[in-house]
Amino acid sequence: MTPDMFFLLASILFSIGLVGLVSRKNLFVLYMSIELMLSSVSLLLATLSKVLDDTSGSVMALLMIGVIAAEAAVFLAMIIHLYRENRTIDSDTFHTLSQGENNA
Amino acid sequence: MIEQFLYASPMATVVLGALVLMLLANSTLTLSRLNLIAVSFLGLSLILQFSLYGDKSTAFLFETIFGDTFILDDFASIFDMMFTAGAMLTLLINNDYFKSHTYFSGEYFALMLFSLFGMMMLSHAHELLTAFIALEIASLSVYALVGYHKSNKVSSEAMMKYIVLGSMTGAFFMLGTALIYGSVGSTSLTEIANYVNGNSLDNIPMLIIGATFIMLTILFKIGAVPFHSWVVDVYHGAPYPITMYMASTFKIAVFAIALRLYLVDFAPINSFWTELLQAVTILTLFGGSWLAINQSLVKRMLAGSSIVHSGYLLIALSSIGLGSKVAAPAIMFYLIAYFISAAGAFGILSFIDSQSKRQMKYEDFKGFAQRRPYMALMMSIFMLSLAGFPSTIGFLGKFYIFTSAIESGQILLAGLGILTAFISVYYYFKLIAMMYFYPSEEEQKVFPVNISTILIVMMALIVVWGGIGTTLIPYIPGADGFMEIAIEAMSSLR
Amino acid sequence: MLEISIFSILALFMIGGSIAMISNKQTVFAAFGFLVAMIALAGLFAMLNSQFLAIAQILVSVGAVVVLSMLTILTVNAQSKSLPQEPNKTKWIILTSILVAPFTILLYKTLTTLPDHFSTMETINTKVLGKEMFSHWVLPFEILSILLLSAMVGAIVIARKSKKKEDNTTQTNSRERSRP
Amino acid sequence: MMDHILSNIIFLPLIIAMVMGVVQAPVKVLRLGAFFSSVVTLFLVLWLAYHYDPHGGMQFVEQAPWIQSSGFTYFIGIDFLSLIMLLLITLLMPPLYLYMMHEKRKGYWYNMMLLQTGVTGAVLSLDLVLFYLFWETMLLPIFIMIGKYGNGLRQYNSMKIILMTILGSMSMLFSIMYLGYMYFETTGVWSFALQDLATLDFDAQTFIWLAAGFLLAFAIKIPLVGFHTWMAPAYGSAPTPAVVIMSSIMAKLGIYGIWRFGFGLFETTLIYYAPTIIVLALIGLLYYAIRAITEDNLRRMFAYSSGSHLSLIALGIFLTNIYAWSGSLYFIGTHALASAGIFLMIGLLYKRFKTVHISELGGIAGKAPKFAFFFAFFALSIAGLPGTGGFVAELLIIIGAFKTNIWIGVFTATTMLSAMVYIFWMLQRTLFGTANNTTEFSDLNLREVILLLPLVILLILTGIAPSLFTPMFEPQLSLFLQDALHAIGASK
Amino acid sequence: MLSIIVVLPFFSALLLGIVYLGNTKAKRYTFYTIIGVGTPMIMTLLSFIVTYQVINGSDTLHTTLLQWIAIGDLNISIAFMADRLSVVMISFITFIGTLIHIYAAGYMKEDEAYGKFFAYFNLFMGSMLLLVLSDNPIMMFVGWELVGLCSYLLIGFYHHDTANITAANKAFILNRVGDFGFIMALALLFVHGAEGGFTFEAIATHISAIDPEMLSLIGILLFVGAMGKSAQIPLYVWLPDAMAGPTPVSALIHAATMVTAGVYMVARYSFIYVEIPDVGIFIASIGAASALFAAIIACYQSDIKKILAYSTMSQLGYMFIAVGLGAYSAGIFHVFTHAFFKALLFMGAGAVIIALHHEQNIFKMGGLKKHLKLVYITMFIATLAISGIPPFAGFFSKDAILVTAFTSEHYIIWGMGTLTALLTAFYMFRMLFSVFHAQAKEEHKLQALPKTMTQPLVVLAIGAASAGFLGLNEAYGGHALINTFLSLPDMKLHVSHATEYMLGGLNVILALLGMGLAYTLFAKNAEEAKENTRFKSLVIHTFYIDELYDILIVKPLLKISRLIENIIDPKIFDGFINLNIWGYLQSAEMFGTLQNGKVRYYALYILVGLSAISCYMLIKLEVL
Repeated sequence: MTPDMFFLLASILFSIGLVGLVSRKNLFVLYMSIELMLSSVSLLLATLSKVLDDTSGSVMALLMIGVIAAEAAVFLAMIIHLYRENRTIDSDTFHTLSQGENNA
Repeated sequence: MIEQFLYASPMATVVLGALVLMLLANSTLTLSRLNLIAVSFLGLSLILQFSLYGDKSTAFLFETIFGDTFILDDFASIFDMMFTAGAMLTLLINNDYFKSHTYFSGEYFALMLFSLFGMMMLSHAHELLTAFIALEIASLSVYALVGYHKSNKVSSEAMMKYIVLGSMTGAFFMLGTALIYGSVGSTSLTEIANYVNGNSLDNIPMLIIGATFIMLTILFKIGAVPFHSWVVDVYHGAPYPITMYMASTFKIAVFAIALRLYLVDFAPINSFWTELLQAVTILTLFGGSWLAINQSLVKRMLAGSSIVHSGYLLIALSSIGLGSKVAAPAIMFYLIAYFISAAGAFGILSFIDSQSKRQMKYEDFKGFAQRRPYMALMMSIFMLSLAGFPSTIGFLGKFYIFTSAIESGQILLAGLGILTAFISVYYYFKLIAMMYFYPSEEEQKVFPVNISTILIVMMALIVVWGGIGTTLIPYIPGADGFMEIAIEAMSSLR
Repeated sequence: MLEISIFSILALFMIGGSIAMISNKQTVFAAFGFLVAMIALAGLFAMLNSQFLAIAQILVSVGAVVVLSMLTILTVNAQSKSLPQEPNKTKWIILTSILVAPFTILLYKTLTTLPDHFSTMETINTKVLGKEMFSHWVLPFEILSILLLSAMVGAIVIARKSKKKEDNTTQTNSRERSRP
Repeated sequence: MMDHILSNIIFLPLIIAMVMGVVQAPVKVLRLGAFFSSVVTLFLVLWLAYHYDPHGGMQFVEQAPWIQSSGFTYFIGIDFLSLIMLLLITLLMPPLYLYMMHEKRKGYWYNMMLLQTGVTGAVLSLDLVLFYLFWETMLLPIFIMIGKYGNGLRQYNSMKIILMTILGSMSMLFSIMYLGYMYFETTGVWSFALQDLATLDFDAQTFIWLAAGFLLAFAIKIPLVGFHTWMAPAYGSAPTPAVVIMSSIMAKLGIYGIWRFGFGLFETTLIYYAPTIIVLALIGLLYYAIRAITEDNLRRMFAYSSGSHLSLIALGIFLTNIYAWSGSLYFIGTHALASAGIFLMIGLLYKRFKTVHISELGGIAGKAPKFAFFFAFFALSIAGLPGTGGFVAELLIIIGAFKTNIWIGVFTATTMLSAMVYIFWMLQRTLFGTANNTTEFSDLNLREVILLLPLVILLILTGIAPSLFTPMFEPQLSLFLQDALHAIGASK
Repeated sequence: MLSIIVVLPFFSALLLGIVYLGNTKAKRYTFYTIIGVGTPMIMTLLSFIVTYQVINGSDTLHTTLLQWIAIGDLNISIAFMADRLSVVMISFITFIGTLIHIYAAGYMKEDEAYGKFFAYFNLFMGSMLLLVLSDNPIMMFVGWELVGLCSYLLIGFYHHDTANITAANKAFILNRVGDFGFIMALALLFVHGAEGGFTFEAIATHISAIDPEMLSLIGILLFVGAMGKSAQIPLYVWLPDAMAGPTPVSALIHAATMVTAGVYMVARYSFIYVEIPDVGIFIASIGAASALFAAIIACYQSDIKKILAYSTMSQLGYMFIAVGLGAYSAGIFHVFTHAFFKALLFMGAGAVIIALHHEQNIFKMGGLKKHLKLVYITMFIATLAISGIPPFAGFFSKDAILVTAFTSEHYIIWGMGTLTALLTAFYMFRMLFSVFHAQAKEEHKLQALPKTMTQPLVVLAIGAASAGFLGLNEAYGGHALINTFLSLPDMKLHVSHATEYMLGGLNVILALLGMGLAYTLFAKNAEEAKENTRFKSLVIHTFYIDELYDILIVKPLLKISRLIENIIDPKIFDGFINLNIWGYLQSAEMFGTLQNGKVRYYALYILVGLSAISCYMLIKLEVL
């Protein structure tokens, strides 16, 4: 078992997160993609911690979990709010701020 | 030890204020009262910062406990003061706005103070994770603030965009941190600086890539093209006080960490980014002016133009990479200049909104000079400053930026900068034209003397004084004073 | 060998879960995919000898975050008809995957410049972690609490039902109102 | 008052305007204040001219640090060039204010006072940044004057003039910054003072680019052909006082700039541009004149006329001999007076007829002989009739042109013809013949005669006794020329 | 003294002008008359004194009024010089001018703008004297231009009629075309030959330093100036139209001032033309062509003033033949004599016109012999003089010119001149007979003529009859007083008396022939020429020269102007600017469409940026 595998995994996870973020309209998926990206950084940090023989990485990974939680709170609150106001979780329906709409 | 506490006191005051306001949020106090409380906390903090400015016997706060995560230098102090002042201005100028818009509640002030705390932390952070968390504090609070007008679709939409995109790019900051950690074995900026100095540019690719990812986050936050698309929408959707806060204060906060990173820690490898930054700068300059030029809402125009201003700052940033001496103070000065001018412009817009409850389009400004001659005069001053017209502080800002570009041999960038500055004249002057060139159907209105208007007047005076001011009047820093501050801040950054 | 196979299984779960997450139309299924990925991540942490991290991951990410998400999903109770219509989803995924590829390669290639073996390090248990955290990481830890606090306030503000609906000026531009 | 006389001259109008603005002066007080400021500055300038030593160099110099961190200085002084410009400005202001006496809109007065400060400052600045500041400052009042008080497509035209001139000034700013930085790099000190920057020495290519920055600004301001499309619309839309300042002072500032900064900084490089500019100027001379023939709007017609003559002046500068130079300098003065006169006349015409279109006029001479006399006089002085100063200047430039090259001379001499055609045809259709309207036309009243008389007298005086005026600038001009020729010769 | 002669009329013009403008409605007939007519009288007196001084005393008088300009080598003073040439000029200019002033006081009596008229008139005199007396080319040019201006003002005196103003414009602009040549010549002269100063005397002494080719160019350009002022082909078209002004104006322009300036100028620059005889021949040819051309046209005109105008042009042609061939004195002599009879003719014509209530068509007059006896007699004398019938003035001066042409072996020029002499007699008598002899078509109610209008005619008639004797040459028993007095660098030609008599005889015969022809055709019953042949119609329409000018110059200018207005300015220059703006706005538009409001797309842009940065790093860091 080499760190490379972990690295590969972390890279792929981060990329998957990005892909999900860009290609999906569902706000939940967006949210989870971001969580996935952050989690993959966590994984990366933990791996690095082990590779470098340094505890800091793990601590950072731990703190990252806290950050993830904080983001989750705001994000979920936002989804609830948006759903309540607009009855949809489709990110594409929110486009009243586009250039075209404001320069009629 | 006591003095350590003293050094911590400004930030502690802010946090304390945030907590107090959070607790008072549901009390029966009116918004004006809460505003007063928030401002008094900020004022206290500002006074503490002033009194502590300059005499730093220690470099790091609680070094025994915190290690080198919290740096104490003039650079950070000056940024602190700017943030605090920015927050105070935002709160005071928008006092009317809060009163006239019912959706504000007590938590608003708590969030403002939280985000301010995050920014201050950001300027003091000497460790990447701390910086990240600080940035997150600032960002999360601002996310909530942007969506504060909840019954408004636009506001919610802006918040959604900001959260999604902000979190997305925030992840890159952390990714970069992880890579740097992997490369250096520590996230302390001291260690990183040592590591960078000890290695040549060729054998630290991982650190460079990590730093680039961090830069990506920063580019996003300042709205550089192609990470710019949120700017116009979010500025538009957010309530005026928040837009003002973001445009003036938050943007500076991002530069606080950016300058610390790229001026000190990554200084030896800065040249790596030159071409990248140049490309981004060119895109930003043009993209920004493209966005600004055909907006009909003034707020969106200002948002677009703020992208252009980021472009100017990027010019200086890439000049730093090429070894320009004047670039760093130039950035600092420009930040001050832009801070005052943009805050003033948004302040007037918010004032108008609080009076008449409307988003101002260009057309709505027709006859404004006749209805409100003083407001129009001040708006013109801010517009001129943003356009870089001489005799305003904005001109000097641009002057320094372009000089730095010339110094570093980036003639093309300087030329493009001047070209976009020229284009910007169009959309700024268009507003002046709207205000002055059309008659008004209504009579002249009384100039309301209250805290908001007085502050706007003062800022207009500072804009002019900062452009032509000399040492004629002592203690009121003219251009020289601001430049001294900028140089001092930069020189402490070691 | 065992480690590799465990890793493979976990990695498979993770990637599978993530892919399920980004490709599933149904939000709930996506969330399950995410849940699987998160649990697998905890497993991976454990494999990295970071027990506390694994536990924390289970507790916070899985126990709190994902469950909260599930709850939210249920609250929102999005019916399949109210879910976003994404006919071009696959195209988008392919497009973005192509765009993301250089980044992934870059990331992976850079990371592989690091030593390709793990150091034989002691297990990062709670004690080690705690000691480290309160010796070097006090400040981030402290301000993390402020982050959580502000996030909480923010979340409350955002999620709270708006009091009144009348103040809708920023959106509308009604001409009747007085000029500024 | 006399210790900082130049500063007083520059800032007096501004200060009065600011005081008036702060105390919310009613318009009656305001216009008295404005008139007072113009008269006081006129006397100050006359005092200055009296004490001015035509053989001395830069005089009445004031230098004070301004923004020290970047070496901007408040550096003003006066020499023959600035003196002439300054005299023109201050001479024109009182008649202008007299002209405006019945104006009730306050903004008019504020803008005019700001404008006076702007142009005066630009003329006296010896620090490039200071110059740039005034150079831009004088645009603002013009912007407002055209856009707010103008007529026709005023908003569009106002924007057009602002954008085009700022394009020029931006390019100039670039060159200024480059020069300043280079000085810093060479000496380690920041300075933007003209005489400091003049010591810089670059390779020819750099100089060519830097000079281009300046020349673009000046070419747009003059305007040379190709940079001129702002001119006619702006002149056509602007209210009379603004037009007078634009044609009499601001356009000349382009010429002044070439002289002061072009020859001050890049003598040798200007040779590189000389052929281009000479050709442009010669084209402009005829182009504008021909364009003016069919123009129906009087303001626009004289805008083109102005362009034609300014091309001639610009041509004179690039011929670098004493005749052409003195001619150009002389022309700056006389053309300023004449064009101020004619635009004032057009303003008076507009007040009476509410039109400036030739096709709607006619037969004025029958109704108002005095008006017709003044109108015709100014029109003829613009055409360079002997006996008015314009002739002296044209003669000198033509001689200078022939001195340089016979073909340039031939084209330059066409100025004798070009102006005649449109001016006489215009006179025919406005003053003479039968009226195309039924408007009652009152002749000039005493106030109007008084405001016009100084211009007439000066124009005649400059025409019949140029020797009264030439000693004011001749000694220094020849020295300046020798320096320039020396530098040019050295570079060859 | 000299200064006063020049400056006085300017002052009186200024005075008259101010008084007139002060109150245009007021009638100040006496005041205007005293100032207006008194000034030329004083000038006449003074110029006679000056002439006397020159005749008896030193060769030339110099006065410097003030220094005009001193830049580099250009040191010009407003200075006056009275040499023999100029005193001859000023004496007859002031003398005849005064007579015309007196005449005008009667002619213009009823006019509302009487004061203005005299202001212009005095200005005209002053300008002409400045032209004649100035001691340097620049001041001469100033006078030259002012003369043009005054002619503009006077031709357009009746400014309510657009046609008059058009005529004035035409006069001034064509003059200005001439000035264009003049100023170029001056500039070249200055640039190449001003080492010793820029007065006539200084230039004359340094003339040899100038390269002959350059000198020829200068000579030709100077002559272009003369062409404009003296109405030679091709710049003559203003002259007939200039009749739009009041008749005294025509008299002044055609007799004493303005048109003769060209001849004077060539004589003044004789030191140049002596060096370049080829150019002289060119001048003479132009003169001859003009003379013949104008004479042909005059034969078919029916407007009395136009006939006189063309006759002036024709006579000017003679003068140019003379000065072109180097017989400067002969030219000036003809100027001198011509001044008398032409002034007389015009004033007579004016008298007729006034008497007939502004009727100018000769074929509508007729039979005035009895009614206007004095006018008839004086005009008859003038006609005889112009036709070259001895002993009247015209014969001697014209004869001198033709003799020169003949003996210098330019037979074509001589032939044209002689033919012109025949035609001159014909058309002049045609006019005379039509007006005074022919049967009246209708009954005329004549207006009485004031004495101020008739008495100057008598004075002039005496002059016209006797002025020729001043230049009587040896062949006719005189001593060529004027020629010797002028002492111009004339070409020395040896002429036998036989030749002179032969040529003189020929002239007289031809003149009588023309007279006879005119008598048979017009003395009884004058009929207006009909356009029944192509030639006639061509001549009556003055060879369509005006139309030619219109097509060749005026129309193209207007076309170019409109082209600039409609195409070049808006489409090319503004077009270029607008194209840039359009392009910029278009790209802004396109960039704006990226801003479509959908967060997915925004994320996509970020991803694209990330991807690009990644690629950049992949390449730059060579991690692959």
